[in-house]
Amino acid sequence: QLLEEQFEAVVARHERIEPRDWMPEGYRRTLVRQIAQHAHSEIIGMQPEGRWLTRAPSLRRKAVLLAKVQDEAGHGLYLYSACETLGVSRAELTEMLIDGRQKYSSIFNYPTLSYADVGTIGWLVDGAAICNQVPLCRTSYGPYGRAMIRVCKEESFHQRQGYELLMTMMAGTDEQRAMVQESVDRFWWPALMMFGPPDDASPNTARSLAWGIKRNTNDELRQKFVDMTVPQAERLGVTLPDPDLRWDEERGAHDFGQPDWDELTRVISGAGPCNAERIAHRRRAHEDGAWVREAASAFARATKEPGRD
Amino acid sequence: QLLEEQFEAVVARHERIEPRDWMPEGYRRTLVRQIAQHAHSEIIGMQPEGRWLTRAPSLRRKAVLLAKVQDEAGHGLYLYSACETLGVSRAELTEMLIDGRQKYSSIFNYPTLSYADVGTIGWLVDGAAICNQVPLCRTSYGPYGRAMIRVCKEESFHQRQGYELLMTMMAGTDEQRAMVQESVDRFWWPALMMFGPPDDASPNTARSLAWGIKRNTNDELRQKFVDMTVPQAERLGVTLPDPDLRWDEERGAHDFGQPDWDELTRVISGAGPCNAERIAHRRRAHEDGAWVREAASAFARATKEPGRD
Amino acid sequence: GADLAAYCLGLGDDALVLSHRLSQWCSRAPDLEDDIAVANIALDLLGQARLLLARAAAADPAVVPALPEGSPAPDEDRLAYFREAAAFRCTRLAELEHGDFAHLVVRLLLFSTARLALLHRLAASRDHVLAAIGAKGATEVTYHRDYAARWVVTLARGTEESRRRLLAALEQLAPWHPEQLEAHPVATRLAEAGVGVDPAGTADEVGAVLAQVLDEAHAAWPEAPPRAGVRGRAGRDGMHTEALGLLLAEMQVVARAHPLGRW
Amino acid sequence: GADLAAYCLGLGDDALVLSHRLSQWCSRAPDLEDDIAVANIALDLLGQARLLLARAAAADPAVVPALPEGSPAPDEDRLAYFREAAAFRCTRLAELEHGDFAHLVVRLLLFSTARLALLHRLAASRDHVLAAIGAKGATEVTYHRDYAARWVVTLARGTEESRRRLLAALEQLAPWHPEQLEAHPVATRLAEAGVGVDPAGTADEVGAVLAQVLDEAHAAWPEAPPRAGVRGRAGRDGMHTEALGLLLAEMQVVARAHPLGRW
Repeated sequence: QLLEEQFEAVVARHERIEPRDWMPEGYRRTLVRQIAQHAHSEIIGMQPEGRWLTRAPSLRRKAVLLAKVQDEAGHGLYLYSACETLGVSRAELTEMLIDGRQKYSSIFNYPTLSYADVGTIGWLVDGAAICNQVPLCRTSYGPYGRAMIRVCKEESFHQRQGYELLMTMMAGTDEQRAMVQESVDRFWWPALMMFGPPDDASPNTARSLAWGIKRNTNDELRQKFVDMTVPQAERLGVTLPDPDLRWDEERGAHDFGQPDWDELTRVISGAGPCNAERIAHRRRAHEDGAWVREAASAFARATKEPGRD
Repeated sequence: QLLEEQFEAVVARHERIEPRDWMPEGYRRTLVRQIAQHAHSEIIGMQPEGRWLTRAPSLRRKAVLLAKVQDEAGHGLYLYSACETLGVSRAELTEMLIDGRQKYSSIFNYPTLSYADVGTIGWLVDGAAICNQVPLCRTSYGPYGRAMIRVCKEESFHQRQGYELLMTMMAGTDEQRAMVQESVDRFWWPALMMFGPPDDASPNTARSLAWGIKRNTNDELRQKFVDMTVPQAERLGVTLPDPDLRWDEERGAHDFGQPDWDELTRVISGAGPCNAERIAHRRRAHEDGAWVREAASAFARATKEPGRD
Repeated sequence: GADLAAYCLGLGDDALVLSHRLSQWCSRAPDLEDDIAVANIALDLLGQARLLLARAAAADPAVVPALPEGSPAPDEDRLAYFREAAAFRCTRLAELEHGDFAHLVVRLLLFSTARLALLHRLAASRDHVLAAIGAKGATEVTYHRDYAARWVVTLARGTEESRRRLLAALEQLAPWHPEQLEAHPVATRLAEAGVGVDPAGTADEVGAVLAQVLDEAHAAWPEAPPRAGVRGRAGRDGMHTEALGLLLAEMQVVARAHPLGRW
Repeated sequence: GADLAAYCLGLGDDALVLSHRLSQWCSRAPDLEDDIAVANIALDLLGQARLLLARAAAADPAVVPALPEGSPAPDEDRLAYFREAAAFRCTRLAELEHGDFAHLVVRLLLFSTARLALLHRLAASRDHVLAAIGAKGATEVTYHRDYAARWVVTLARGTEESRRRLLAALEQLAPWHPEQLEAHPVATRLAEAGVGVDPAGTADEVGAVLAQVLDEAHAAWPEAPPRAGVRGRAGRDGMHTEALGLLLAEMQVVARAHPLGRW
């Protein structure tokens, strides 16, 4: 009882809960689920862009993309570490990812079909991620919040790089401009879906807000993203594919159309364009690497016990 | 003794030995080795050209190449069947190929590096093969001779197709003409090596001639090939990369330089540019297919024994 | 013209792209007989693709990519080698990367069963070219389907390992099957005109054939929802998988390096 | 100029092509730490490639492929994306297709041991650009070599399976190693001028390092003859394996589709 009161007090003061502190079981479970999902998203998110590493059209872009995908692996690493402070190992989390018990962001179940997608993912997908994540730097769980600070810093760097790639392409040939527009057409709606279902269909939001795990509702964040993105699209010279998109003087915000929530449901439930391939890729890498990890453990054991080698 | 005399008499009359006939053990062994090597060459020979199936630059050429590589599989099939009449199964022969006990033509250990190679292989490699093989249609062992008749017919078709591809390319752009010349430069010497070492370094030739397995020596065939090819090269407009190549009025034949026999020795002994890759490819296909062949056998057994299914 | 061209591109690209995938098996099949059979099927499909691409070009020359003055490339090659992935109209089933031999035969079963039902009907098209393609193609694809069905049954009832692989391939590919049978505005309009076939109208027949094969294989159709597209768009709308771009990078490389080349 | 350009292309292409191969491992490594390490090595090599290709272009502009008027592609990209395979000067070791993780670390060990010996000497080049590339590169490649050596020892002494794979990779790759250390007229001439390094002069040092690693791995250098070239020509002469053409088909596809593009 006392413990629970202390916990509530820390949360209320917007201070951090640390791994050694007592926490309610539901809080821990919610955190594990959310941090794991976030970590998995970084790892699965290496694939759609990674597909273009071998086709990057300039050496500079190849280096930028390689560094970015490497950063994503790094983010996965911090976040798995944060999750391990809650008593779940990386190996367990990986198992839960590849057997489907844990999810990752639905956006990565869409295919990347042109090099412009590398830019669009940076601009829109990382942009949406940042909207989601900046408030999480103030999340109530210490290791998660600190990981997010580092992640967010790198994500905004990635976002700028993505936007800069699109800007460069828009200054190129007609084909390149068409490629950028086509890419934005494909990613706009999935990007909006990244904030999750509308608030009235999001049962866990209230609890997460109360615990200080989340700091804003899905719809608040989505609105913020749209308001932030519209002027960027104008500067870029692309059209966002939403006929209902307009500035609402009264609200001081943009009105916009609804994503296809049925499609989101299908994608989340596993029938998206790339779900099976993303998981299969991850599983194959994990299984193909098993003998290496075993060898490393065996070698570490052997060299620690000088008698055995 | 009587059997041996009968055998010699049949060979002397240039008639055929058939599977049911008695034959000397050395004759059988030599035949198995030669037919198997020939069959393996067809099968391994699918790889260098097969590499370009996915990059054939026109749909017509894609169809021609696919049909050709399919024919090679067919040739392998006849020849393995001919070999099976001598009491060695296809499975055993395949094992001997992939564990290196039996050889295949050294030419297929050279890489194919441009689409012109598809034409050059047809023109020079199939051309050399035909020189080798036409006399084999009259070989003393019946099943081998009959297989060769069919093989030779298709090979000359392939040779014409290869030559026609090169002719077409020579009528194309400068880049294409350079591609053809570069390809001929690479394949000329290896093609000459296809006839085997010079006669004075070919210890088995005499025995094979006596048995009627071979009908000509290596050097005779090589000379015939050069004489046949030089005017074709002229018509094509390419230069054969041999500064010593000239018409010898007196001999009524071309003089020509010597291939790099040390290179041939290295290639035959396994250190050629592609030996390990060719065998690894074949082994992988064989091993990857094991479960399928087992399933087919199991299913055949099960459906033959109605009680078991 | 535009509808007919789009329709022919769809059927032609299906054949072209699956033919290409099958040709990747060359020298890799479990036995020589299968190497030959698979190459044969690839050749048949390639032949169908060439006729259909030529028909598309004739129906609407605007679909044919322009090449530099003096290029001798025929229409079929311009369409095969000089279109971007997004201009291809194949269903996604045809373009998926290969897996093992079970994957090959299951895909071929799903593909050829749907295609056969379609070609049979196409033989009655008011367009004489399409009618001829339908009649000839149906004979070829009957053989493809029978080859695939025989192997599906054999693998399903062969060994434990082969059954496991066969069922895994079925599970993996079944969600891509419905796209083949989806109505599409282009096909619907051409069906009304008596020129094309609405694949949705073949669904019952296709389902019945597959049920019969699976029955003989002692297997059931997997309970898996169809794969979503992107905002409702899929292969016939030029919305493909990531695999197609890589396939085309390889397929088109020589042709594109020599737009004025003669082959 | 021509010699220096050819020499820089050789070292640059080695780095570019192996970097590309390593980037294909991205999201496929046995553990996240290795994913990060391998990407890092790929990035270092890509950086070296860019400097070396730029140096080649400066030394002899004639090696840079021409593009249509108005193309903004810098020299490094023209060289990377618009050369045919036969114009690449990398050794064949760098271009071979990947195998398993043992293959990755064995190739990296052979490659980085030879490259490190070379870069150390290059740091004393009379060409200031090459000297700087040598000095900076040596620091990077020391890390690459140590990473590879650590894994070679770990796998060799880890489990039976890992030892089997490590030895198989060693057997497979050892015949490609000598090509890295072969004297080549271009390098020999530049070495005499105090600009380049003759790789043949590094053979003893490279052999000693490898012997030390293999010793710690309880393994022996396989008895396998070096891979032949074609009529004496190998990678540095533009005579490559079949793998390079396929690698370039993928690597160059987007750049070549947009010769006037801005990226």
